[in-house]
Amino acid sequence: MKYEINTSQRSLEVDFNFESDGLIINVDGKTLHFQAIQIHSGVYSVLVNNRSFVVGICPNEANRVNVNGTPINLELLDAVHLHLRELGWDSMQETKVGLISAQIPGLVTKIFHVPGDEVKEGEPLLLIEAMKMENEIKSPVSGVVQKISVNEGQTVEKGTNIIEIV
Amino acid sequence: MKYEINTSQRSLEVDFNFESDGLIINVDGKTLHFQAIQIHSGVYSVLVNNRSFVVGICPNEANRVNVNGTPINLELLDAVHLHLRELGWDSMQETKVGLISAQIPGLVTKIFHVPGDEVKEGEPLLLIEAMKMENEIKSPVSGVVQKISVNEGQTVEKGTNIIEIV
Amino acid sequence: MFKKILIANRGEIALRVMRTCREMGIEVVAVFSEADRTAPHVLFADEAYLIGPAPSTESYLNYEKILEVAKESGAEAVHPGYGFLSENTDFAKEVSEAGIVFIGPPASAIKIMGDKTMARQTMLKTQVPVVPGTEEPIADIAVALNVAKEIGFPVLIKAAGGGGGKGMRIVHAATDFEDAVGKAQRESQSAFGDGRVYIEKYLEEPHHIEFQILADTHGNTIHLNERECSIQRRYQKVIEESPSPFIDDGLRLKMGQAAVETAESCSYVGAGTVEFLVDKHRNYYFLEMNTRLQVEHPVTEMVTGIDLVAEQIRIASGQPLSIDQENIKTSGHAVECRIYAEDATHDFAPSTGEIVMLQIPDGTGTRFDGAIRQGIEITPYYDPMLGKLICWAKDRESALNRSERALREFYIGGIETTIQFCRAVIRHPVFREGTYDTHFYANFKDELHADLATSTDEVLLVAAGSLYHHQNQIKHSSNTSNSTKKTRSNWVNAQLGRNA
Amino acid sequence: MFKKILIANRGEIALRVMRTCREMGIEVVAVFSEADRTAPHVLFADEAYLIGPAPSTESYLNYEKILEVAKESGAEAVHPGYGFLSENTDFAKEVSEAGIVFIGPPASAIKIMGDKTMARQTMLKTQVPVVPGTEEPIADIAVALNVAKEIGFPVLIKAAGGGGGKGMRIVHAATDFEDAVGKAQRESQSAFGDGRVYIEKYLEEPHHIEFQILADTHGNTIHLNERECSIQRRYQKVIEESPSPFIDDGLRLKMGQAAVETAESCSYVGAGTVEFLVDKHRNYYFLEMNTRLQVEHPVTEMVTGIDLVAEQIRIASGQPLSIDQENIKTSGHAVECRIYAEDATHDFAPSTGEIVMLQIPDGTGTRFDGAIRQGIEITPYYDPMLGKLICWAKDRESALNRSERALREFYIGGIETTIQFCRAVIRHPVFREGTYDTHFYANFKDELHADLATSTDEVLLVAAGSLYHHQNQIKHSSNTSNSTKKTRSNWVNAQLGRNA
Repeated sequence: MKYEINTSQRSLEVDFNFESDGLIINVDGKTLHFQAIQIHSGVYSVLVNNRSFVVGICPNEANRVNVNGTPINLELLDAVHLHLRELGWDSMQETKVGLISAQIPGLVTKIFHVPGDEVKEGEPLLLIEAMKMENEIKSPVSGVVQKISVNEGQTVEKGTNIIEIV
Repeated sequence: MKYEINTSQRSLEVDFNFESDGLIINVDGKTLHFQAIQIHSGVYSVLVNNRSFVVGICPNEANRVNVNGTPINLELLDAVHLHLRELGWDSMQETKVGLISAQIPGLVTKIFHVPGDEVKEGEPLLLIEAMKMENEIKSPVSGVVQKISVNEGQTVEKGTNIIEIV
Repeated sequence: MFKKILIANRGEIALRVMRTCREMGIEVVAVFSEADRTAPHVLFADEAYLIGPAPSTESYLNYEKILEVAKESGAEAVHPGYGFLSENTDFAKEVSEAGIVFIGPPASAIKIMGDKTMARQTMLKTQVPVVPGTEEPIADIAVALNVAKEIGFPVLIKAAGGGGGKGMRIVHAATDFEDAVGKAQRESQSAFGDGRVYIEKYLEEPHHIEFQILADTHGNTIHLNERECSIQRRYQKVIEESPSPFIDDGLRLKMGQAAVETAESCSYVGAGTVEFLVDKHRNYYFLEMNTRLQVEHPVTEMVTGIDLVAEQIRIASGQPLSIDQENIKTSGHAVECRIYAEDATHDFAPSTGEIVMLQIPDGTGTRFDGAIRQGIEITPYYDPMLGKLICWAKDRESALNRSERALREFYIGGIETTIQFCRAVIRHPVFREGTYDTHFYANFKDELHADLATSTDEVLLVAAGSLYHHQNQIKHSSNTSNSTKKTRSNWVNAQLGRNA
Repeated sequence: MFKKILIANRGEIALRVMRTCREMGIEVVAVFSEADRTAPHVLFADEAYLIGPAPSTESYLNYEKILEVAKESGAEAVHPGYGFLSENTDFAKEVSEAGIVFIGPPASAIKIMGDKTMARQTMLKTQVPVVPGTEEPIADIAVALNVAKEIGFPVLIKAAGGGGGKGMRIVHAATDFEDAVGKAQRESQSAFGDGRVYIEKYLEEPHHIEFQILADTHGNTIHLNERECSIQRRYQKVIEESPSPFIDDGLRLKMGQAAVETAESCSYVGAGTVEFLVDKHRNYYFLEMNTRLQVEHPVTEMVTGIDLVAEQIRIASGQPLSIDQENIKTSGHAVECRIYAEDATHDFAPSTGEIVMLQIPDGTGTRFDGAIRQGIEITPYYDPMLGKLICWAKDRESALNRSERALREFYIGGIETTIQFCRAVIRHPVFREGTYDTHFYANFKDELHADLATSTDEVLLVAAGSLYHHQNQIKHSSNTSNSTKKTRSNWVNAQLGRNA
């Protein structure tokens, strides 16, 4: 199957095919023999043309893979997706960039805005204290604060929706 | 519940009772507060009157417990069992001491006897090679070789019955 | 010698202290919060007592409760580690008044040096130079702003009641001043229960260099040379080394004497650290004295062969120092990398979760002081430091090569860590040359993060292949016992492909 | 310097060698059997090649295949580790003939010293004393029995083609002689593919003491002092230390010179070990020379600060030694405990299975050279050694205290190990005093095993309570994520109670 691998820096076109002894990767006219054995939940020992790697699949982030300890952010697009993109439909636009959730669990120590406030991209929205450090949550977009779902002094779990910007 | 703890060296009578915050152990007029939390399959962090222990339950041997790394062989007998023993019935005699199984997986390199041979307790029965060492399997009882279930050159799994002495 | 010591701390430092206690034949008592029932320090200890709920204010900072446990357990001494109660004079005093030995300096020395304002005032009476700045905590923001303008921006705002980068802010312009003071005060209040902050001059290409000192109750004070701690981010040390590539023997001698003089100025007893800023002209200024064991103390242990915790305990039990200044011999070079549960690719955001796989580096000259194990949950309640990797070798280049090897070998699966960030720092040419200062991170931030974000085509293909393989859940081998078998499904594949 | 090295081995020694290679900027190539696809050395390496099925005769001893991989991978040198092909002259020769550097001595030196009979003949030409015994392998059992009677029982039967206790037997009486020779020959054949054995005199209260030597291609040969290796069981070393508590400076000097003379007698190049037996009168006899890296080499590394694998690689690449005899400075004391997957309470029977929990000791002066991880399966195919714990401290007492601490901290769940056996040895008063010889285990076997079998009432109650708790599967906390919840069942309890 044809796939496109995208990172923030570049793009690669590859062809993945499972054969009896593992995965065959064709890229740029070269053939790689890829064999992965799971050694722990989500952790693989990978041999690619006899080169050895330990690869971890990040449990919470679909696009993040850890190779020999180094996190790699990548997008793996299959033929269906590539075709949809040709038709002008890009699934990446679907995600609500203005809906901000807590990336870390912790204590909300300060909220800088009230609904209706205008904010600029990069402007601090609130502070969450975790692991003894104050962490500034910045707005990923410019817009108007629509909804604030937490209060100062409240403890939030990872993934909790905290603020919405439209 | 009343229990008797037996080791090769001594015997203790105890009373085990689960209460809301853990297990209460009464022994010799003393009360111990026992709390165990499983940290891995079969491995517990135990606090007994604030003394801390890491305890492993041996997966294959019911009477073997590992406390802070030290293996302890013990017998834990409940009221039913104690009562049966008073009546002269001892379950320990049930086990076939003359049925010898492979304690280790390995290669049978030499068998010293044929069925019908008389053997004495402690006499070598066969050799199993594992982890590059030859291991002599000795007879736990005196008796006559009834049955030999393996051949020289055969690989055996752990637990395989290899020889029976009656 | 003591028979039983309570360690009023958690994490790697609790284990560190317990190890030495056990080697000295001393029983160890742990205290733990509800979040830490199965934490490594509880499993490691001979005894362990619950002291309260997860938040440290209700457990590890609850000194009445800890004192109660010390009495109940029959501990003859208390080791506070670093952080938490280690620089709390009330705790030190109450422990002593209960007839239990506080393993640390006298409360009076903690008080003087723990309060940076008092420390400055004390140091101004000695020959040791200090950094220009306010001598009093900020009371009036307008007055403080004027002082800052006089000293000249950039200035540093620092917590009066604690260290370790918490409650610290650098301010480049007058317009940011008030906001920064507020943040520093809040962080300081939260970290140390003391919101006071003060101002200090920011020096040219400064090095953060500290000297380890030891002082006994018999009037002997010695130093064990320096640690170079200039690699910092968020005012938190990242990598430390000894000896410093910046210091020569002449300067080492002078600064060592200044460190001893500093300790003597407050009648110090125990292990302590005198921190200096050294500018590019090799002028040095007293910065602060940490009246406790320092996080980075192992680099000194590795080059001197001296167990600092053992010295602390011997001193606390009234024994004289077992070594004098002339007998301190250093050998080789040691480098410490702090490993945090933080995502370096997302502004060092704390990372929590289960450690699903753990491979700690080992081998010649490789030491890891940590408190983690495979299967453990990293919670948001405490400091994000998972541990410290310390590598020793015969010279600096070998020690850096060893550190790179060990970091490459280090695998913590399931959470984000700063392992790769440390690797990026160590392979940076400026760090390699040893010509860095405290601006290293600010100056080379982009390069470091570009290094982290760069991968070869091969690595990218491995990543993509693994993701594809994982999504298809193909199981090519029955070799492993703990992997779950799932059938390959094109539907699942297509679905996942879409989301990917 | 080499760019890529193939390590023709597995387990801890493969990792040990790879660590140094990586520190030297050299890429590492692993080879593995079908049983080792996910073994630590495969995960650690830059490249890994399958070489055959699990049995070592078809994989790690298959040197044609390994040589093929060396060529295919473009490795410029091969490091054989210890065991397997490390003392195989054919392999050494074929590697060299393929234009690849064999990291070890010339085939001629391996041949002389690898064959104990030839080694004796060589040594008889030097000033170095040898142990009385046969100079030829046993050909005729009747002739051999006469020789044994002449020397006087007890005698040792030893493999001509290998070391490490395999194929070795002690015979106390003429009646046991033939049987013992048979066993030794079989074991020797199986371990080394060479069934030849010979006879040697057994000495009074002998110490097994060995000297580490290094020789370069420029004619320099030095020694790095001794290792005391007298703690053995089944003729396999258990605990080694350096310096030896039995050797004084005068004897050290003489034996060191004898070790250098031995190495020079066979034109030795590389790292090697000259083993001596030293009787209670401090007479020393050449025993054998191991023409490879020794299992216990880390104790020498810890006291000298020299990385022996790095020296091996430098020598192999043609560089002269970086140190001379006068510059060898030792510091402190190092002790190595070998950790085997064996049940000390059942005659050291091999133990296989999954490592369900693993806690490796760490901290100051604590090194573990191993190749294990949590979740890994220990198979019956290879040597039962899981790794080696090496503790260094400023003196012997501190090093033993540190070893005890580290062994107490070591936790390997799921299989039986010799950790507790090592603890029992270290706390034995005769070992503590340092007055032991090679009969230590035989002499104190009962005491050691009684120590292992002894537990306090408290520990027994903890064991019983845990068993009761486990059988009832009560889950008192939701604190842990990976424990399975089961309901309490009196029926199950009663059932289990019966069997318990």
